Amino acid sequence: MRDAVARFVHDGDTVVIEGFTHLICFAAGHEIIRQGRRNLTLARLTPDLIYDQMIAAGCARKLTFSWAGNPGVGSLHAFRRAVEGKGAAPLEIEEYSHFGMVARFSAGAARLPFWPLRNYMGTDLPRVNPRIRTVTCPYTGEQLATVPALNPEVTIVHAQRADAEGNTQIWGLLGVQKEAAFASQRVIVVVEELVDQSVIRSDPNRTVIPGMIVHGVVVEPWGAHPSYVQGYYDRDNDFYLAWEPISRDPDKLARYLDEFIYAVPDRAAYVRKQPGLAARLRAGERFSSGVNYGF
Amino acid sequence: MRDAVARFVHDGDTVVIEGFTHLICFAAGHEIIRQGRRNLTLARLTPDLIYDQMIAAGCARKLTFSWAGNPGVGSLHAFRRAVEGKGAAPLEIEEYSHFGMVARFSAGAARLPFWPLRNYMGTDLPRVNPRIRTVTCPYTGEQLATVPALNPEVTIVHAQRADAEGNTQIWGLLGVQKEAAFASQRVIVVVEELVDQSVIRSDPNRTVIPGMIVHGVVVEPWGAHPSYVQGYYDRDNDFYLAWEPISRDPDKLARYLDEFIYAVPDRAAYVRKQPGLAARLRAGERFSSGVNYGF
Amino acid sequence: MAAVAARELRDGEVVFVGIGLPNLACNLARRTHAPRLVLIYESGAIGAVPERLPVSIGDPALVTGSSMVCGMADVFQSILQSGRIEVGFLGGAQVDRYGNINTTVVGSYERPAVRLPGSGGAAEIAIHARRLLIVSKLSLRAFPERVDFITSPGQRHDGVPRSRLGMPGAGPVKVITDKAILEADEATGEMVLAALYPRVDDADVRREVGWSLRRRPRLGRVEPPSATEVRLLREVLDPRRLYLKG
Amino acid sequence: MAAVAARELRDGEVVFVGIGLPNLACNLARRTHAPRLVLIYESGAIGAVPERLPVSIGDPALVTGSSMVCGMADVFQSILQSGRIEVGFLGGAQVDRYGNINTTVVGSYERPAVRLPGSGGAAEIAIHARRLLIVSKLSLRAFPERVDFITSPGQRHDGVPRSRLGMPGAGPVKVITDKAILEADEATGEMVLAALYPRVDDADVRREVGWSLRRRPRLGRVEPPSATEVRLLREVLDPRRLYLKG
Repeated sequence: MRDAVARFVHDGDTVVIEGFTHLICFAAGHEIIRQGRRNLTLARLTPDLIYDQMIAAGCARKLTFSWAGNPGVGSLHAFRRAVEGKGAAPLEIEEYSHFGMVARFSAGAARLPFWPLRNYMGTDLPRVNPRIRTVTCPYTGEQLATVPALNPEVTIVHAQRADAEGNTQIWGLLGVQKEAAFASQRVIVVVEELVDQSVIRSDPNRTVIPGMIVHGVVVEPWGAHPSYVQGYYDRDNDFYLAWEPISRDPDKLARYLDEFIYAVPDRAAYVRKQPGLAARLRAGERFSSGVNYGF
Repeated sequence: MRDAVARFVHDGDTVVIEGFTHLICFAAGHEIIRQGRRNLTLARLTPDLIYDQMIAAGCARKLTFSWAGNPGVGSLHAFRRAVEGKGAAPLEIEEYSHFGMVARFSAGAARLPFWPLRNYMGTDLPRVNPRIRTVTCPYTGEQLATVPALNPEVTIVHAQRADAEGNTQIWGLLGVQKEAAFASQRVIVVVEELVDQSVIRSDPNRTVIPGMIVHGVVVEPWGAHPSYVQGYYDRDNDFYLAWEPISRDPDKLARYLDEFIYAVPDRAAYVRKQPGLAARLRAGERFSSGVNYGF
Repeated sequence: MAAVAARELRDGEVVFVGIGLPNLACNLARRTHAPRLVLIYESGAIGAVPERLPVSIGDPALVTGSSMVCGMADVFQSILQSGRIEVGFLGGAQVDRYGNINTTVVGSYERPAVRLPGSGGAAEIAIHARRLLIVSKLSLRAFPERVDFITSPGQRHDGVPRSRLGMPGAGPVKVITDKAILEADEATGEMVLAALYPRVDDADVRREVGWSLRRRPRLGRVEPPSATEVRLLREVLDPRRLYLKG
Repeated sequence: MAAVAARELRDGEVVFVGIGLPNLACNLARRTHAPRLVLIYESGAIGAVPERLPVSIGDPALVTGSSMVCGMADVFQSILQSGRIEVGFLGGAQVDRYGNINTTVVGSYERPAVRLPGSGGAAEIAIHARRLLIVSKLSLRAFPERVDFITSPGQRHDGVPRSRLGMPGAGPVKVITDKAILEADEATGEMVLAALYPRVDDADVRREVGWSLRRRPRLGRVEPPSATEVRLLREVLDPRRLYLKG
């Protein structure tokens, strides 16, 4: 992870660490914080705790997003302090709805400059975000909303498994992992398990990201904690609850960053610091059966 | 199949039987021929033998397509006779490229009136098809090509398996089965096997079409022959070769329709007429292994 | 509110489920009068049958045993935008006279007094769901005459009806609160008082609404939760009281 | 032609593979100098390792053991349109002076003398592949000065260079025939004679080309297939001679 971040994530980049609740790569976010990246434009649908931590650590100049909360719990307080003018540094924001963000990644993946969608009429979002525009349909004459393509410099995708060439398989919630990866100039895949290519090739319909668009593969077990990986470990809902008082208090938040990010060299050390994780969160077994690819 | 076609396919409809080489539902095409449907607009990327047969049988008024040949073999002669003015009846055509047809189904599935794509500059296609138009990007000012949405009255999708509610799983080549189904007003799913919903629910990422958009589920083993079904039976390449001389000669073609379509009541009888099929084409075994959906 | 909201769902309908109370309401309906309800979560789980109460809209329990999982591009384009969602559920920090919802900011957008999470999928759900149910506790702060920011559009925007703005869905048809049910008036688009909970009167509701609330000529009575509804909610669906307070 | 075409491929490249000779050429390259070639078929198979010679572009042997299978919307949007295909291969009933290809009609579009299959994916491959190789047997009928219909665009259209028309790819850089290799001239966009097969001279080629063919100042010599190439093609890749004639 250290080498991948050093090589592919640069100051000033637009960085995407995607994953909708599922497969959020905290390991990558922590390493970016440790390496002290600055002036990043962070983009994802739900900033979640990971971007709250990166904002608190001073990595971000700008945030592009569609829902900034701690799901089912409350606020992202580092984000709120920055936006409400109470933080250490200003934070520029560019705001869409989920559909808008999904469409921006879809346009980016297809290398089209925009994506049309039927949306935003009657809302105040286009008033505060001039990048939400309209286009006239050449068949019906009706006006449709548009959003511009999002083509980040680097996207980091967490996944269950990949082979050495980066052919990556995901099951469970897919979010916009595929679109974000295809939209990006550089792609880092972080996996729970590196597998032989025969595993991938035995079930090619399970592959979501092809190796040809992947620049680096990092093996990092528990790399998504406190987010989760279907079939590997459950979401650490207790930690999401615990984040509320931590993030509410800038001092507590600074101590959290010190203890769990700056003071640990890597993910393995982070996991060792929390010895109960496996016992508490390791996934149960609900195996699917195989299908026949013969002919 | 008889009931599904009687109920959901009407004279004058736009009908889509999709499947790219894989999963082409000949059983449905034959039943439509048997029930004597007329004035259909047939749409698919590759008309293949199935639409050649339906054109020969007089079902079609119009064909919308992007590649009309017998892959690796030669021509679709009933189609050619109609277009070259040598057939029994005229056939209107509306022609795109594969990307254009895929984009038409994508627009239809999203219920947008058009889809933008970077294509067709320097080709003669827009000259002969005025429905290929352009739109100006509201961000860059550049012109992009557009195609109009395709929203057929009925789409028929062949698949490996579904449950009684129509939740449908496909592996191997996916073509535009998903987009065509979502674009359609009515959807008939034809499967090799009806399975209990527990089979579908044990591997939900394998589901391509949700039951909520399906109007009828038909169980029809060998329903795609001479096309193929990954994991069930191989493509009958000998029949595709044999089609060349049959389709070249209108009398031979009429005799084929008589013998294999009009004279058989259903797909089971069609299969019984060709006793060697299973021995010749039954798929070998190349099972994938399962993945863990536990948490 | 969960039990009242559940009764608005008809068997076999396709529902876009939000987290919290809407999720409780949908799972209650599925276990009482609407066993064939199709639950769709914006995270991509279709036909979910969660074995535990999901804490978030992306909970792994929504995936295991569901009938389909798809990417979010499919959810928003091919399922929501295509008009296949029959019922949407939204809450909101503010709900106004025309059912416009604010989940973005209290105060001005540029210098907010309180920065809220934003739209998520709410804007498009309010635009596309064939009908929308709003669930929100009644208070003067939550029901102003005009919201500070329109995140999700209601029946009218600056006096223009939603159909004239090109919105496909019918918009908010009901607002389910903890004291009353409001309904959209067909002629004016205003949210009007339609039914009262037991032991609540007209004035109790008016006191917590920031506009001059009109009422249906005849008010309905909201039935209290049945013993079955209470048991399912407290013992089966939310035994740890994550969403049920009191 | 298959062996000559194979030599144009570099190890590790991403190739959009058509059926027939291009497929033979790609699989030959994979077994000789380019083991890391990534074969992508428009049907959605990525990293295919076919165990038998595929008869069609949708053959099941392309799926079994491949590294990914995706839908055709992904193939055309996220892989081809996004500029990730390094080499495309096309054949054609007619190829003209500027490398424009016709696979649509002989004669007029409205009343064709011969109706051909049409574009399939050819138009977009010619527009987006970073470079395009054309494979076609030489004959006066197949190489007219101007094609009857432009299915897939070459270097110029009505005198306008392709870059000015907004096409991202470099277009046809070589035409591989059974007697010679033509190349696109950088300045004029014309296909010019670049190399000859053994025992073929300048005049043999000119006789079968419908325009006044220019030539490079110095012509290359096409090496005949090596013993290994011949053995692989005849014994391993196409033992039933589906695509190799003579």
